[in-house]
Amino acid sequence: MVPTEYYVMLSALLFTIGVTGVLTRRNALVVFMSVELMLNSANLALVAFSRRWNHVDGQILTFFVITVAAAEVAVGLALLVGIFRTRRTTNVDEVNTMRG
Amino acid sequence: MNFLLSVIVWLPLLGALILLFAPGISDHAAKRVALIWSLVVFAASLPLIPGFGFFDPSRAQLQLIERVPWIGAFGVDYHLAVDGISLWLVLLTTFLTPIVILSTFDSVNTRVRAFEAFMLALQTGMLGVLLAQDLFLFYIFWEFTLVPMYFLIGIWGGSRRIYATVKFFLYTFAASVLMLLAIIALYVLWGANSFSLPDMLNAMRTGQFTLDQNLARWLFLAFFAAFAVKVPLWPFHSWLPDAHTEAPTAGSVILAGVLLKLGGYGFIRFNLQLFPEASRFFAPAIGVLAVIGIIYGAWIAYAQTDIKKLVAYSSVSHLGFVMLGIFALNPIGLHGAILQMVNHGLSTGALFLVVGMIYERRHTRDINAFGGLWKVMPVYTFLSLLIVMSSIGLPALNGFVGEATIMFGAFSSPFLGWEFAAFGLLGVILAAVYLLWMFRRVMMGDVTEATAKLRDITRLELTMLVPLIALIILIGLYPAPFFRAMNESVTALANSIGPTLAAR
Amino acid sequence: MEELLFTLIPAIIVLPLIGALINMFAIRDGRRAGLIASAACVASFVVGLTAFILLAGLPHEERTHVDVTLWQWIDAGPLQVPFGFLFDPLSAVMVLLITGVGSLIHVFSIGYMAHDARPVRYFVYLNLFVAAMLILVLANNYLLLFLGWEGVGLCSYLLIGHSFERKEARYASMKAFVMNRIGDFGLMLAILALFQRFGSLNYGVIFPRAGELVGQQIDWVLGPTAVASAIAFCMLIGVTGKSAQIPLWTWLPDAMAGPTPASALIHAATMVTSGVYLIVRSHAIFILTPSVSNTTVYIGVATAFIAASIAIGQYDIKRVLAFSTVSQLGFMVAAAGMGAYTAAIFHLLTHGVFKALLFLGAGSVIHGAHDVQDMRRMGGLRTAMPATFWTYLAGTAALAGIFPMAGFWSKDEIVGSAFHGTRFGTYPVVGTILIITAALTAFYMTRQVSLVFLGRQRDTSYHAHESEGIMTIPLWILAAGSLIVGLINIPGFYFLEHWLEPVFEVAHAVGEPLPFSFTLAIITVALALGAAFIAYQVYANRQWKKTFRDPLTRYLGVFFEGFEHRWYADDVYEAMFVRPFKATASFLSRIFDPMGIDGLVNGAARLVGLGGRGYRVLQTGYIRSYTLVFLMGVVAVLGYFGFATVR
Amino acid sequence: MELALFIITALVTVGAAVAMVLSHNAVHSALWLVLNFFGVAILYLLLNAPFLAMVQITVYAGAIMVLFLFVIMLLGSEKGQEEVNGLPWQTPVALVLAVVLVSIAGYAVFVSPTPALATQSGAAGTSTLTIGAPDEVARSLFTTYLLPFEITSVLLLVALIGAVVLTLKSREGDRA
Repeated sequence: MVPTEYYVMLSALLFTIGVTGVLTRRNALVVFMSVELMLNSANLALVAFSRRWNHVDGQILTFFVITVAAAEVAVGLALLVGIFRTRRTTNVDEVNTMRG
Repeated sequence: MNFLLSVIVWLPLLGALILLFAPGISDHAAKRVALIWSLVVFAASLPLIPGFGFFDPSRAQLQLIERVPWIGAFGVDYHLAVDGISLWLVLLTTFLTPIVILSTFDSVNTRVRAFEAFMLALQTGMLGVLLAQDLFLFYIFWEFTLVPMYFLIGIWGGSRRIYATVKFFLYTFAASVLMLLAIIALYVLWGANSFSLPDMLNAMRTGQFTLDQNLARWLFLAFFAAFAVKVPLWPFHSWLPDAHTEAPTAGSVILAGVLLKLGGYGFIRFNLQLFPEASRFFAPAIGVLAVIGIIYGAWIAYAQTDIKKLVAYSSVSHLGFVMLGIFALNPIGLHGAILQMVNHGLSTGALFLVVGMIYERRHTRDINAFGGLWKVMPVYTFLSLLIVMSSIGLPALNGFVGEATIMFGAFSSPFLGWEFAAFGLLGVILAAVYLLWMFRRVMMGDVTEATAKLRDITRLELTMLVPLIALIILIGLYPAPFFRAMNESVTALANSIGPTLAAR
Repeated sequence: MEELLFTLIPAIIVLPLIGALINMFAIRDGRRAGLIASAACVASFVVGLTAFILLAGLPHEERTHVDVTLWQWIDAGPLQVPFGFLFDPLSAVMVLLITGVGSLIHVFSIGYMAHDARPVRYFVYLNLFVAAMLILVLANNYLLLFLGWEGVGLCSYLLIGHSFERKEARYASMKAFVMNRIGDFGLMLAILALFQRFGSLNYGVIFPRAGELVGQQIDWVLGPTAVASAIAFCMLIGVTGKSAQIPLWTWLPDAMAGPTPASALIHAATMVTSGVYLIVRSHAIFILTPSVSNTTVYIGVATAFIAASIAIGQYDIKRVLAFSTVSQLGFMVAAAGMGAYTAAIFHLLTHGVFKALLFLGAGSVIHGAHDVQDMRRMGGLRTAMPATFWTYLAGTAALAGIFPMAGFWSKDEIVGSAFHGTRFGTYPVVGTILIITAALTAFYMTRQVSLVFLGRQRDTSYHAHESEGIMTIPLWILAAGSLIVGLINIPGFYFLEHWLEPVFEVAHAVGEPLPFSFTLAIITVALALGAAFIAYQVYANRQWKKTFRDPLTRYLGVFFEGFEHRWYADDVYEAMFVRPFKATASFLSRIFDPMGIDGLVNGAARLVGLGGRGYRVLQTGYIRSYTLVFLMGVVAVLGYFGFATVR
Repeated sequence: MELALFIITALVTVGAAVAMVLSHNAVHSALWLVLNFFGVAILYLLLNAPFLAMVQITVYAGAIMVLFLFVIMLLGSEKGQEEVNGLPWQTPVALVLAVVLVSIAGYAVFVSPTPALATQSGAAGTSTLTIGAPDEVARSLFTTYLLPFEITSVLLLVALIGAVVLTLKSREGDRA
């Protein structure tokens, strides 16, 4: 019986990797994947606690998170395609017209 | 419960809406509709004059009360009433607006419908401020009056109108936000879930609602900020010259005629009634500011080359007198202050009309561009001489009656004293200096080729000035009925503030 | 009979008003306007005369009770001011002077103003002036007096500025009004103080209770001073403003820019005497303060002497008369200050008549000499204008105080009271200065007559002609008047003294009439004749060119220069008051207001702007920098909760 | 034994994640992510959540990653196009923050005496085996969580339409 702390620690680790991915990489797709990774780490923590409290709700929530993530990826990628069409690049830094 | 006051307040706004949205009104027709509408409002307000039975001058309390719960949750009522203090100002508003609209007949010809609509909306705002007895309702009307004025100056103004109108709006708005804070504070402290001023005053009088001294003073200062900017009291006056020089003639007349009086009225209605102790405490300080305003305004007016700026600074000086009258805190001072507010509305309103007329003819406000008008436009000059004399405060005209009463009040007030009256009187001398200087530069002198072919006053312009001048002379020679109408309310108010006349 | 009097009094004032209104709205033609105006004034004189007779009919003590209130003027709580009139002996006498001399001047003006650009407007102002002066004299309370007081100020402004094409007329009118206003400042302060002390402004209330003021003190920056002195002093400021005494006198000589008949009415007979009337009317207060009364005397004497000295150095015919008026007013103010109230009023009446005569005479000369005013270009006009010459001579004799004429009696009485002494004691020094001034008066008047009428006509570019009948008749009437008026207070009968007694009984200020001293009379007449003879020798039979230097410059040198430039009073005032005022005004309006106060407001606005620009830096446009900020937020929150809960 | 399996999978998962972030080629990072998802699926199994493990593999690894690969190929951005770097100072700051974040998490999980987790090690109840089973998940899904379930279906529909509309519009732009 692996203690839940390990899972939570693992999830935090994965989450942090995801965050660094979002912050450092300039390729929009990789950023997107890092976001997916962060979501996944959250799911992991949820399931860990679901087992810990012996309650199915955690898993139900994870289930919903997955569906939402799917929807998000669909729209996100469509946007990326849209941007690529007009900007000819997927590099996040080149898209900075919204300057203050 | 009759609905006279509500009719008077909301009729103009109805007219404004009609003007805006009714299809197929030409510019020409819009002016006529607006004029007739404002005359109807004036007719509706006539019953207020004592002797018509509606307003009983012998009672000091609020009359013609209309009170309907509005926002139940906060206890905000739609509460209108009139008494001696606000009576003449209401009548001044309804009396001046038709004249102002008349003045737009040949001076405003772009987007006329919007202009007249804003003017009528402004009238509703002003009447609302004067009649509202509920602090919340008062605040709404108070802020509402800013909006039409903002557009009137902003759209139809002169070259630097944007700067002037934004400054006007923000300056007044920032100050009145402080007042809102004070209103909310009062509401919370009182805890009776009501914003009604009369009930609050009764509670204070009967001891249910007591404010500790320091807090009362801070609240007084909050109200003071809002009204001092509006009056304008000396250090807060810098928006007025810009607003006046950039405003169209009609805008200037209504701004000087009524809008500035809301500040003075506010002082009497709120500062003096709600915080008597604080009023007594701050009276000398405000008196000093008022006197500085009188002399400072007059002194600067002398150095102006733009006529409208000169008249604007003269307003600062004249309203310094009103403040002196208010903070004499005795019946005579208050009588003088209220009457002087009406007088200033008439004289300075007429002065702006006169200035507007020569602006329409020469499209310049520079004093050096004129000269010898007395020969070219004799009737016009005679009327403007009368108006200038009334502004100077020549006896037998309205200016003197107001200023003399204020001086008597200030002299014998325990809070001010003879020094204030003495320095105030200096202002009277300076008034003569700068106004006569302007009169000489514009009216006397030899006719330049530019002023040679100016046509004399037209019938339309005459119909604008004659009612004002008639009142200027009437109040000058026979002000007693005006005083008697406000006698009871003012005396009751003065007694509530504390020791009135200095011990003889 | 009482009710008849009550209706007559308002009529006196209403008649000129009606004349003014008719002219203002209905009349276009100058001559017709003149006739209406004169008719109105004469009617007012007739009504005044009948009222005077009716008043004389009343028993002695009832003469001060004729008080009629038309309506309640100001009714502001404790401040109750009626619009009411008081017709007592003092105001009756003043009414007669105003309407009498006024009517003659109106008639004279018809001729004089015949070819003026705007005669109708002139007659409207003249009628308004008479009405305002009557209000001033007939008012039964100080505030209504103040109304008349400023009303005459306004009319003098309008009349001086009548021909505003001329630059000096425009400036003189404003100068006159502003200086009067400075005087009114003082009077208004006194009125305010009176109200605070007595709760009312009616003469009937104040004078009987004037005694209460004794001992009341106010302390202010200059230490405790008696209330009565403060009030009296403020009134004195008003008097110096209106009656052109030092220091507020420089407006009167410039006021000569107005039409001559107007100057005759305003700046000789009526308006300028209102200051003296005020002191005599408020004698109940002046009696309580010997200190302020003495100051009044010294101001009067100083003004008399200085003005007389300046008159010697003037070349403009009207300016000489203007300074002579200032000097004679000095006599009256000194007399009133000494407490010799009847002497002051007596001189006021006689001066009103002969000074009006002199002014109208000067008007006739100017009219005849085609608007030439410089005496150096005149000379030898007695042949061309005999009527004007003889009437002018009568006026000069009266002014110089030669025996039979009115001036002798009134001036002698003033000098007599100075030596004989009044309630405040004797004033020997003042008396001698007055005698010297009288001699100076004789000197400059004879100088004027000889320069204008005697010798040969120096500037022959114009052909002088006598004025027509409508102008000379008033001159003859006034010349007769300047002889008869002297009799109204002739020693032995003292009609005026007895007539005014009821007015002074209220404050028990009735002094016994002054015994006539022959020695004093002989000295004054001798000195006057001597001075006249010297002037005649110096000026009469010399043949000068047009632009001659006044012979006196050799004897007096720099003094004469000083006299000619009015002791440099104007330049001093200009430097001390006018220029600093203008400088401060431009400083305030160009620097202080825009930078100072407006600066604060705009500064605040600019500050907000700067703040805004500061924040813009954070909006870099890079999405990643925003996510970085998110992360920082997350870390901060977690950190806080993580550690805070632990402690 | 179970612990060993956990450690291995954890290491694989973390490694895959790091590789995903570091690899220059987008396709490689996608594949690493797929490996990561598998790792997580195994962990779900360890946590008695078999249904979720299957869903993870089918939805995440299957559907989403395929979509990713498809888009990468479509946009042709597998080659490293990293030359434009607007914020050079961002990476070190991000790393520092990441370390801070991990340390906080570690502190919170292990060090701080939060009562909830402390008692966990004791009561490792045996009955936990069944909660992850599909019937258990389905029962609660269609009873207590019926409404959210329906809403997510609507959400998916919206996302579907959105994706189509977005890409459709951009194609027209292309034709001009």
